[in-house]
Amino acid sequence: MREVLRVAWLVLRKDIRVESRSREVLYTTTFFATSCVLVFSFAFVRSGRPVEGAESGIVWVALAYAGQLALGRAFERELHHDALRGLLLAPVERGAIFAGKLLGIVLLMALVEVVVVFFVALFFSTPFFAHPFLFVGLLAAGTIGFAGVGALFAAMLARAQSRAVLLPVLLYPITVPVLIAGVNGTLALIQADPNLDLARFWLALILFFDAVFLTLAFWTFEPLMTE
Amino acid sequence: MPSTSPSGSFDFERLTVRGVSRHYGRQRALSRVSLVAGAGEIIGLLGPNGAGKSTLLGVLATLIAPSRGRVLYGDRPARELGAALRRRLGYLSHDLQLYPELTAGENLEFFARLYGDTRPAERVAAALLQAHLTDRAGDRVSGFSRGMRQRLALERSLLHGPRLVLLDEPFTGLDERSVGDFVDRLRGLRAAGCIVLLATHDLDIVDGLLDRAVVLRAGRTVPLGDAGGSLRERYRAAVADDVTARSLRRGTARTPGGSVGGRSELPGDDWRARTPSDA
Amino acid sequence: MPAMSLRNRDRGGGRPRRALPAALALALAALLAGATPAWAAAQPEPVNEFVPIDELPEEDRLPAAPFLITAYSIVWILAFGYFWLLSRRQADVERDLAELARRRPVPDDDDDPLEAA
Amino acid sequence: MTRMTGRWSIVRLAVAAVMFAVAPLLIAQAPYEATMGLVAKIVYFHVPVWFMMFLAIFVCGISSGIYLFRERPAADRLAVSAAELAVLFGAMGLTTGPLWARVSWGAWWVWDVRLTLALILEMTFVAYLLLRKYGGPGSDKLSAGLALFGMFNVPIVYVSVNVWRTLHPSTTVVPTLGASMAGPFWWCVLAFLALFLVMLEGRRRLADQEAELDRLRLAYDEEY
Repeated sequence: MREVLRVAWLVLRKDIRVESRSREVLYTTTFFATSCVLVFSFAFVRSGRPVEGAESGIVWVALAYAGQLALGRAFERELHHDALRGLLLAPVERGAIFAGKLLGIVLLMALVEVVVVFFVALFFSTPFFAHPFLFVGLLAAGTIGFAGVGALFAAMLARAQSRAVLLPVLLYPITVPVLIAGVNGTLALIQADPNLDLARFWLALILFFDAVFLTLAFWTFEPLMTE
Repeated sequence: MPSTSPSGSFDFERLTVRGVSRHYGRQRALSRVSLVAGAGEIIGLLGPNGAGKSTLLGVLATLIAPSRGRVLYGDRPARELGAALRRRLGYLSHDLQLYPELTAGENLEFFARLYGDTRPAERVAAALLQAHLTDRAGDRVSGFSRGMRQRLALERSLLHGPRLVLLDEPFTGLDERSVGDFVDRLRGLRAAGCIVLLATHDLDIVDGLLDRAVVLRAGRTVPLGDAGGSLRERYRAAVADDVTARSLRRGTARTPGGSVGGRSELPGDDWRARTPSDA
Repeated sequence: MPAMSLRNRDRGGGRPRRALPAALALALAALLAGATPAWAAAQPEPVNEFVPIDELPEEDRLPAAPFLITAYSIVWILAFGYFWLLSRRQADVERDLAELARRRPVPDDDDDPLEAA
Repeated sequence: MTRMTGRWSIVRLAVAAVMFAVAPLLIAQAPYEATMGLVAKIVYFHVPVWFMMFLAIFVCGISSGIYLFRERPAADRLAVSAAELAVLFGAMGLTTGPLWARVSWGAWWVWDVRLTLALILEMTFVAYLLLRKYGGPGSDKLSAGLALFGMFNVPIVYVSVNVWRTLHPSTTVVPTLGASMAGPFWWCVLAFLALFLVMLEGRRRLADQEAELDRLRLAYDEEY
């Protein structure tokens, strides 16, 4: 197990260093997410007031689209100079490589989320931080779940044709529970009289989703990546 | 070189490839390729683009599973060995597998640690020296010429002292001096007892270097005559023979109504393929 | 070689018989697809002394029969369509197999000694 | 394609056909469900179709898992057949569902938990077929991975949609059917099961033949 953590940390550190050098995916994804927020606010604001509860939907949908973009771009780069096969050649547990890549994407999406939540809070003056722990917990669990399934599909699609269009086609039907739980959990937090029990239930559901699909992804990464 | 690897638990002296075929859907990438390579040998894989050289190297590097046939490392298949085998494999792919955003030193350090070396400084320095890139250690690979990247990528694939070294078109983009260094480096590997497989177009460069050569055409091995003359001449002769042999065989089979082996052709005559339910 | 050709003739003869199940399926399906709605329509008009359909206002309640018939026929059309699709693809594959066999003798690959373990 | 399987599939086909012929007769005599009236009769087709869809998803998921971890091509062929049937029966469910909803709740689509679950699963397995068709070489393994994920997703989606919104009478509608209704209902379920098995077997044999065709073509290429 220590070996898996060591390798995962190594891959994560490499991804952070590579990303910090070019910051290409970070800037493009953050800008894309902000433009999503703008577009949605035009759609959901009527006579100055946002439609009741639209804010949580906007946050999560902007997050999902930005995540999908980041996933596609991150693996595109690995494919470009065949680096992914270089990693698969290493004499290590291949699931550890998956874990390292996943953590890199979760970190990236976390940065994007900070910006998205800031803008939504600004535009709609929503009390996101009335219950900060639950809210951050929902976001974190949702991101890990979404990025977990997304990273596996993106890695797997790396060698398939028309992968850019296939990623969302595969990703959204599977991650529907995360989006439902995320949106409704956040809604329960920011509505007039926040319903904490409901929010906790949704958080528990996302954590269950994470547990199931991360183990499944960790387990199937090896057979899916061998041609 | 190979014996000094950190935890060289598994090692092998011989690589055996028996009847390996690989198909992608209906295209056939490799068809019944067989070869044997022993320690201290440099074997050339010659052939036009798309002949299956890269696929064969991919199969030997355990990245691609053969559809049929077996590959034995020593006397054990890759499936049994897993990570221990990968520790003894070095693969220089056509796309070099380097991170342009990282510096030369960082690239080597990452892969050294990935292969299990917790204090890679000394090993990285030696590799940089070998690649004549010691002064460029801190520069990003994105600023490097093709030749410099090629040298760096070769050292990266040899960092962990592999037994089997697979090189895919290593000479592309190298200037005269780098080619000379590269050939010396390969001779050093041979002396150290490595098994080297080299896929290339540059017949003249490898003419004196190869112990043996295998010609691949459309996924099939073609016998290379060992009559005198340069490698290029023998290669051209082998390809010419193959072209005639295939058209002969293809010719008899296709003539409409022509008999196969002298018998009149009945519909489905002596078709022995079995139905799927019995297969 | 006679035994071989006998078997081929048998297979050659076999082709129309293999198409039979597909044809049979189509005929039966067509019969039933037609029969069910016609039969359902002939039903006596349901006398409705039960509790009227809940909370729906009176004028909004739709006669149920056409929906029932459409639902049944949709299921049948989809099933029938899939059978038809299957038999068409089956015919294509069989045609290719026969054509491939006719064009040239092909070695039986299964006796390849180095068969993967 | 030997004669033996030919006859066996005819027998099964006849059974399915007979069961379907009898189904409407039984349905007609069943008393009207108190609150829904005649439209409830759709349930005799609408619900068995769900059962077959879930069965197909289950078969596809398990055989995909076997293909991934045991690398048996025969399992993959079964998975493809099951996936196509999952999409087919899903389509049946998603067309009869709204018909029932239109009459009983006045709207073509209601966010009822099973309709929504069926919609999501239908999208998952349409994605499976899309990936297999457009993914290029190697996409068979990828779609097997997706099918495995799709199968594990069923309970989670069900719970999340259920808590999110449910209009449908609770899932116990099936057991509350009166004894006189249960008879024809289970008859229809068996009829659909027979239909499902015939289709699965037919599609699987087709997949076997296509694999045989590929093998012959490759053998030909290798020879010449």
